[in-house]
Parts: sequence; C-alpha cells; structure tokens
Amino acid sequence: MRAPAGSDGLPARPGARHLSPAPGSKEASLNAAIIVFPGTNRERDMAIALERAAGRPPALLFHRETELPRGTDLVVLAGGFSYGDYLRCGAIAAHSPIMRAVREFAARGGHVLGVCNGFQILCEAQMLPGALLRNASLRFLSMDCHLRVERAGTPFTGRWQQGAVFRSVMAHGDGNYFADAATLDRLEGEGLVAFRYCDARGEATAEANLNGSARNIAGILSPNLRVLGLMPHPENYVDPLLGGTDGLPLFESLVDALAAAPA
Amino acid sequence: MIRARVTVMPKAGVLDPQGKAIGHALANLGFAGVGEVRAGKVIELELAESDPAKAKAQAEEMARRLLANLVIESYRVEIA
Amino acid sequence: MIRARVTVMPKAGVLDPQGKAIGHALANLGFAGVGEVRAGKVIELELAESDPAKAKAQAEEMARRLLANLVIESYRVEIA
Amino acid sequence: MTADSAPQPLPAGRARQLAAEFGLTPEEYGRVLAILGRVPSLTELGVFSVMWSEHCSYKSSKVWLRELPTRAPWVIQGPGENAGVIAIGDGLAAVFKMESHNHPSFIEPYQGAATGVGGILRDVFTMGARPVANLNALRFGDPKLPLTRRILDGVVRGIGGYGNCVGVPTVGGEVNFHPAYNGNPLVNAMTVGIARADRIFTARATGVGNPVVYVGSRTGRDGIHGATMASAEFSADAEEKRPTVQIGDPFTEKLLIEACLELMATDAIVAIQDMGAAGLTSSSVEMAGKGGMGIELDLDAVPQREEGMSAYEMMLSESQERMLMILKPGREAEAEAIFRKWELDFAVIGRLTDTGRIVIRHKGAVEADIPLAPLESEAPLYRRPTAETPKPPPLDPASVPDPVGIEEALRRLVGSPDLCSRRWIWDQYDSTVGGQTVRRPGAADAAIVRIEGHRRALALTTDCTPRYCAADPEEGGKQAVAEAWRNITATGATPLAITDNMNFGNPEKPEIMGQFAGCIRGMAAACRALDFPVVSGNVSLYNETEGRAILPTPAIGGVGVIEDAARAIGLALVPGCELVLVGATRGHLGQSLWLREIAGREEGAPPPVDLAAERRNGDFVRARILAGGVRACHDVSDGGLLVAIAEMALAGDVGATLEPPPAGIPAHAFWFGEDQGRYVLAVEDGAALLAAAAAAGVPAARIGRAGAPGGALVLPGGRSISLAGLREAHEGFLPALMEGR
Ligand SMILES: Nc1ncnc2c1ncn2[C@@H]1O[C@H](COP(=O)(O)OP(=O)(O)O)[C@@H](O)[C@H]1O
Ligand SMILES: [Mg+2]
Repeated sequence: MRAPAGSDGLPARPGARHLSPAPGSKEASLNAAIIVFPGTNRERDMAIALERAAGRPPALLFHRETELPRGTDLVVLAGGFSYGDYLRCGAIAAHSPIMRAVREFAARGGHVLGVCNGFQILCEAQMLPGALLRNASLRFLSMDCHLRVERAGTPFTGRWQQGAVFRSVMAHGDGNYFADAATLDRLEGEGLVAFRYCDARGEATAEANLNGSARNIAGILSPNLRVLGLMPHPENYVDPLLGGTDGLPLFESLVDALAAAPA
Repeated sequence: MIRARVTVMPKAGVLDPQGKAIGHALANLGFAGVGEVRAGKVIELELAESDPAKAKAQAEEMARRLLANLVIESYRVEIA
Repeated sequence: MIRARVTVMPKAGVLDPQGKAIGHALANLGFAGVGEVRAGKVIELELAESDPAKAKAQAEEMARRLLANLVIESYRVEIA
Repeated sequence: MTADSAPQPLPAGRARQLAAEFGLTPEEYGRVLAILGRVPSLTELGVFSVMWSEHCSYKSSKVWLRELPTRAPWVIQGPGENAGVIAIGDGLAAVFKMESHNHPSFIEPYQGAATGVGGILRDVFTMGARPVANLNALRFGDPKLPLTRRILDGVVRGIGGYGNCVGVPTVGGEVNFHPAYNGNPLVNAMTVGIARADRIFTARATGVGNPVVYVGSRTGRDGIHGATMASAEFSADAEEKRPTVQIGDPFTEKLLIEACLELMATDAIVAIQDMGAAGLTSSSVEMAGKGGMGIELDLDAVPQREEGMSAYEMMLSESQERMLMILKPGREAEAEAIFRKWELDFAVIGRLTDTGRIVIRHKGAVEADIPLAPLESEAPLYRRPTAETPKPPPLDPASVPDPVGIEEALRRLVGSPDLCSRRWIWDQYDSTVGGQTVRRPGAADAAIVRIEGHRRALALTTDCTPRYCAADPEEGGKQAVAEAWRNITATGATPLAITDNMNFGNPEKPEIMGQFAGCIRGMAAACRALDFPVVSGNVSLYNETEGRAILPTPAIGGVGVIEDAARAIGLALVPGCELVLVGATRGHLGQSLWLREIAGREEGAPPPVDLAAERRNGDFVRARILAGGVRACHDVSDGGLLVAIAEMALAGDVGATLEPPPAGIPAHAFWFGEDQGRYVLAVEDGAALLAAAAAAGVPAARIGRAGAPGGALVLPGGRSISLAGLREAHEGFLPALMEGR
C-alpha cells in the first residue's frame, strides 16, 4: 500500500493541495472524503487506514469547499487541532462552509465518522449530543487504551462481536465526554453508545476511564447509526509494524456496509 | 466603537475540572476559606457600533452562535 | 461569604492567538464590524470572608500568586 | 540612494552608552564606528548588537567548533545553514538540528519551551523538509525544589502544547536532574524532517531585483533583544527581563508549514530563511550576506500587529511564526495565493540589490545603511583563554564498600530521579501522529520513525552525561557522542550523523572555556572514530546564575537509518531468550549513579571510552541484529548492567535469572559499574552469538536467561526481586513528584 506520490517525491500531503475526488467506478467499495480544516493533523493517518481497508485512497477536501465530491459515501472528520483548538475544541470548525454540506449529507442518510477532533466537531455542530470537556487530569493523554464494543452490527462495528475488546491509541487534551443525565439515559436506552473505555479484560472501570468521561463513554452513534464520533484513534492501529491491527475492523466494517448498501 | 465583554461559564451541574484544580491549588498555597471555584472564559470585543443596545444584541448573538456552547456553558454580555 | 471574580487577560501587546482566531471566525460567520478580539479567563471564587475589602485583597493575592501569569497576563478583581 | 537620506546618527555619548547596554564591548563598538565611518543610528546599533551577540555570531565558540568533523560521503549540507542535511537512501534526505531555549524557559516555562519547539521546526521546514519527529533533551534542578517542579511542569506542557498541535510526533529525548541546573534549566529541542535530496532549499539570496517576501504572522514588539538576552548571564533581577517573552502560536505554525511546503513544490523560491533570534535583522542580513548581495527593506510594508512600531523595534522583534524569502521575479502572485489560502500574511517588503549593503527605509527615511561584508568579516571572534579541568584520579572500586546490597541498590536506583521512568512526560506528548512511529518512547534505545510510503526508517536519539563532562570534559564529550551512536546501533540502525547543542557557563571564565574546548576535543575524536559527523548545532553560553555555572552539557542528537523498519528491534525482554553481554566489564564506579545515589559521593574519573572497542562492539551488534536472531537489545549506560537488565525486564514484563559475576570484580562494581561500549542482547541462540563474538574479537559473556511473563529478576544466589515492586519504584517517582501521587 502506498500513498500517491506528490510533486515533492514524498507521499502527497492532503491539505497542501486539493486532490481530485476518487472516480465513482462501480466496483469501488468506498468513496470516502476526509475534510481538512486548518489545523487538522491526522488526515494522513486516516487516509492510510481507509486505503488499507478499501484498497483505494480517500479524497481530501479543504474546509473552504461547499460541496462534497459526487458519489461520496463516507465523510471523515479526522483528528488534530482545527483552528488551534482555540475557544473550544471543534467549535470554529463546526461553523466552516463545508460543514453545511456535511450536515445535509448526514440528513440524507450519509455515513459520517468523526475521530478525536472530528468527534468534537460533530458535537459542536450538534450532529451528535453532548460535549467534550478537558480531561479530568487537565493533562494531554497520549497512550494506549482499551475499548469495548457496546453496539455491534452497525456500519462501523459490523466486524466485531458485541462486547469485543480492542486496543487503540488515544491522544487528546479534551476527551472527557459530557451530557446531561437524560441524554445519557437516552443514548444508553437506544443503544447508541458505540464504545466504552475498559481495561484489558473488558471491565469498564474507573481506572480505565482515563479522561473522566461520563459512564466511560468513548464513542457514540446517531439514532440512524450512520454517524459515529469517538475520541481514540483506531486509524493508528492498522499495521502490525506500528503496534497492531486492532483498529482495522472499524474500517473493514465500513467497507462491508457501504459495499452492501450504498447510501 | 463599543467594547463588549462576553463571559462564558460552565453551567451548574457541568463538571469543571479546571475550577476544581484551581481550588485545590489555592488550598495548597495556604489560602483558607475558599469555597466553590468555577473557571470560565471572557472574550472582549470591539464592535463598530454606536448604539449600546444594538451592540449588546449583536454580542449576544455571537455568544449563542459561537462563543458559548449552550450544552455545557452559559453566557453573560456586558457593554463597557 | 463573598463572591469574587478574577479576570485574567493577555497583557496589551502580547500576542493573543486565541483572540485572533475568534475574530477570524466571527468574521467568517458574517458578523461585520468586529475590531480587536482578546480572549482571557475568568475565575469565580467563593470566599469565607465578610469584609469586601479583605476579600478583594485576598483575591488579588491569589491572582498574583497563582491565577495570573504576570509575565504575560494582567488581572482585575471584582467583588460581587 | 542619495546622500541626503543618510541615517540619523545617535548623539555620540548616547550611542556609546547604548552600545554597552546592548552588550557590545568598547572595542566592538569601535569597530562599528570604523565600519560605518560615523556614529550609528539606533536601528544600526540594534543590528550590530544582535548580529554580534554570542547567540548570532558564535564569537566565543567558533574557533572551537571548527575542530568538529563535518564531512562524510552522505553529508549533503553541514553546519552553516538552518539545519544539517544527510542522504538516507531512496533519493531522500534527513534534515535536522537541535536548538536551546534555556533562558526563555526559565522565565516562562510554557511559552519558553513551546517557542523553542516552534523555532526548531522552522529551521527544518525552511530547508524544504516536512518535519516528521521532535525530540527534547531536558535538564532540571533539584527535584525537591518547588521551582523545579513548576519549571518541569511548564516545559513539558509547552513542548506538548506546541508539538501536539502542529502534528509532529514527539518521539524521544532525555531528562536529567542536578542542583547545578537550579537557576538554569536546559531545554534543547530537536526536529527531524524528510525532503527529497535534490530539493533542498537554502538561505543564499541571489538575483538583483528579486523580491524579498515576508510571510506568516504579523510583527509585534515581542522579545526585542531576545538574542542578546540569550547571551547574557542571569542575575537575581531576571524578572526585569520578562517583557522579552514571546508567545507561540502552533496553529499558525502548522499553516506556515503547509503553505511553505506547497510553495516549495513549485520552483518560485530562490532562498528562504526563518525569522528566529533577532528576526528580520538576522534573516535579511544572513540571506543577503550568503549570496554576496545587497538588500533594501521597506518597513512600511511589514505586516504589523501593533501600532506605531519604530524601525528599531521591527528589526529586532522576535515575533514567532514568520519567514523571509526571496522569490524569482514575477512569481509574487502565485506565492501570495498560496499564503492567502492558508490565511497567512504575505507582503513584498524589499528587493535584492548589487550594493553589498543593507538599506532599511521606514516612513520615508533611511534608518540604516550598513555594508554587509564587514558586518560579517569584522564580526568579533575570540579565542578566549582556557583552563583545563584537572583530571580526577580514577576511583578504586575496592575503596567504596557496598553499604546496602545489590537488591536494595537496584530498587533505589530504578526509582532515582535520573533513572526513573519518563512515562509521565512522554504520556503528554503525541508520539503517534503521522502514523509512522514504529518504536515510541521507552520502547527502544532510539525512537524508530518510518518514512511514509517507504520501508526505510529513521532511528533517533539524544544523549549526554553531564556529570562525566564535568569530571573530565574530553572523556565526557566522547561519551556523549558514543552513547548516541550506541543507542542507534542497539536498534539495528546505522548511525549517520549528529547535531549538537553545546550548553555551558560563562565563556569569559577560563575554566568554562576549558570545559568547552575539552568537550569539543572528545566529541571530535568520537565523531571521527565512529564516522558520525556533525552536520548542525547550536551553542548556548552564559548558563550561570549568580556566578554558578551549569554542568557542561554538550547534548548530542543522533540520526541513523535502517533500510527495513521491520528489522528494527526494541529493548523489551522476550521470554525464553538467553542474555548475552557484549563489551568488556571492569567495574568502573567513578562518577557512576550508584556512587552518587547509594554511596552519596560524586567523585573519580568517568568511565573511559575506548573508541576502537566502541566501534568494534557496535558494528558487531548491529550486524547480528540485521542477521536475525536477536530479539531485544539495550545499551548499558547510566546505572550499569543490572539497571539495563531491569529496564529490559520491565519493558517486556518478563523476568530473568542471572549468572554469578566473574571473580576479581566486587559484585556491586560488576552490576552497577558504568563501563562503556557495552550492550545486553536477548538472543535465541547464545552459543552461536558467543562463537561469532569470539571470531570477531569482541568480548562477550552469557549472563543469564529470560524467564516468564510477569516474573522476577533472580539474582545469583537465588534472591529474587519481583518486577511488580521494581515497577512501582520505577514508574512511581515522577507521578509522585508531580501530582503528589
Ligand atoms: N523528554 C523526553 N521526551 C520524550 N521521551 C523521553 C524524554 N526523556 C526520555 N525519554 C525517553 O525515555 C527513554 C529512556 O531515556 P534514557 O534513559 O535517556 O535512555 P538511554 O539512557 O537509553 O539513552 C527513551 O526512550 C527516551 O527517548
Ligand atoms: Mg538516550
């Protein structure tokens, strides 16, 4: 797997140039578009993971765009520090031009994945409920964590069994999920909690809840199960050489889901 | 030209780890009798406006749309 | 019990990247006529004190010793 | 330019007085008068004082730095540009440098460290490289002092705050504590970038009439005279120097990286240079000077953040996240479009000329007009007097009895400030962003970062043992380079080149200059013996508070390459392996951590570095790793052999059973002595390794066998130390210190 070479001889850097959307050929399984805001910095990691699972590179879209490439069936908001995380993480990005298109895409039933800063943006854009506060320790946390799959059988979790435990990287300063009790109850009741922080044995303990999130929540789904936001970075575990492939099922699930039933 | 000040505070009931940490740190420094501590943000704006009421309305709209996240925060606008 | 409010702002002339970003974002949202924007912190404290002057002196000491970084920030104390 | 627009000279007395305040000696000021043939204007005086400051001119260190070897067939660019460049195969180059932000980090730890990271990143991407890794070499005072904790906390937050936001992984570094750094912490930041070997950008300005372009953030009154501050000794009134603190904006830096690299993919740029210390002054003077050109600047065009700035303030401002470049004629619009897209300021602020002079205009007046050649050629250069550090007598291990026993000493050592786990620090640094970090902090002797789209990877480390340098600068200088080389070797990578950061006290004191000269001698010898040239570096002098200097600290940043990242190994012990020690053990306790932490003494000669043995042992180890069969490797350094084994066991969570030491060396000297040039290898077939070592003339001995996961270290004689207990001591120190946990 190789990223396309840019004119500097190095793999192309999204954000630096606006890559043309992938052609919408019939056998293609996944037409993903990653949105690049000023300050997004994990778009490469995400592109590599998507390409590994789907066999083709995603499109990269600059925040100033107002439309998604034709045939897009997955929009990804990647990690980073959009607008420097100034004011509140994700707040300024949530108001950028491309987000109107993303919101409409989701309203039409499109699939949206927001990781880390992307999750923060989805909450700020009110596409997902709740908010992400400073980590309880008030420190940036860069370390491995374990996640338990709370809702299998969604477009994002099809490859996992209910209750499966996998490892992920986390790297954030504001990942402390908050919502009022009624919202949390509703999320739980409707089965919209996707992942919870847990220990290696799958117990959702207080010690495993490093950032202090309400009810150990690491990721949540929209009611139609097509929008997922989560803090940890499954895209950083898709290569045995780089610590394992625990995150790959998420991307493979998306390929399965979108190949079976295009949006 | 009018100066507006938007103060954004965590809502009651929302965890405020920063405020808590400041409270601890003050106690460690030997300050006694410090009760609840809440930490928020303040944004000072210069508005090209001469009518204080209009300036206030404008700052309030800015607070609602961007400066505060009403899920977790409340805001207050003052005009200097 | 007295409530004190300590406002901490970047000193004049000190770069305020946050204020700059907020100013840009407001302009992009279509708010016209926004001049300089400065972003700071506000810390609200409950003090077990009945004398407003003493409470103010205490909050000022807290600001100097912990709440503000006097190298780059200035502070202001108000008593409610 | 015409005679009627000559700069306005200061009154002569005032100029002399200001020159002294700006740090120019009377003799240096005399040269200014001679060069100009008149009294300087304020702006001119500012330009001379920053260009001739220690920080920019290297006036005390240059004669010594010339002794360092800087060439090798793989070196593309040695010292003299913004960063060094080496070829690493596949048509690629590694671009790297290390730089200090010591004084700013003492005054304002968060912003000081953050802007240090920002500055070194700019040095690297200004050469056309995408930054792919950051490292940081830190030195703090006595951990018991609240001030030390405050500085450590702010520095770590600042490094993380900047590096995490720009999206460059922080993958390694080092930390030492010693009271000598109480008032002078050291913050040395290193950045490594990747570029195409045939697409390296430099600061050599050419082409009369070519536009001088300013990009990035606006200029404010930040850090005026920061460069001269970095060259001044601290006094107790350091507080008064506070306004020189600069604020970093990593978000703007991230945009600047993307915008610069985007423009660099075209052929519009002639030369480019970041605005670091002494901002607009040093960037314009250096670019024009390197190309043998003249330069004219119109300060009215400079994007400004504050109102009413004078020419003097603009020329000396150290506002962050700014670059200066020379474009090809007619390419301004294309460049401007890119910078506007990234929401950055862009302005044409001048032209190159053929006059060989820098002419600065502001509000219709000429504020400075200085010939560039003498500004550089007449710059002060000092061969300051040196006094050699007296060689301490070697310490006889038999003269230091063991007061606590092996087991207790190990427990204390792994939980001591200099040997405890740095996890609390690296857990605050994003080490994985970019998706290429093969070995993160703590996993191997050098961090391994793969090059995206290639199998090839970089091996990166920083090293220095200041207590050795203090006891014997020459041996210490050798050791710092040798340890960096060894750390890279222990992963299987080939060490290629280094950057250095020379942190010392007041160079006007002969004993300090003697330390400097001694360290350079030792470093040069090691670089030669190990084919490990110096391609970039930085000097930080006057690290003294009230007359007390830091330990001499020549921090070394090493870069190596391994062709196949999958072949790189870490230090985590693997169950069932045999443990083999490569290299000779004599039981050298002088200047060891055991001596300091257990016997309470800081004395003796540091361990000598036998460079021929170092090379032989290292080349042997690397060859064995690449041949396969070595499952883990760790060099033996601080704390000695038993600490190295314990670190491997803790990293793998795998116990080990150890064999008795040879007769003739006291047990504590064998286990904790810090003899150099040694590695512990965990191998599948110990006999084969020993046979190969014998054939290669490399000393090697079987020292034990790895046990089971989660087990214990079993000492000769059967006493066993549980890994859980060791881990608590090792992992517990920093969290307890910093969070009261
Ligand atoms: N300031 C730091 N930032 C990031 N990593 C660090 C820092 N200090 C130490 N480390 C990491 O901790 C590990 C142990 O460091 P050190 O004891 O200096 O190693 P060695 O003695 O083998 O050179 C290494 O992986 C190193 O990169
Ligand atoms: Mg090291």
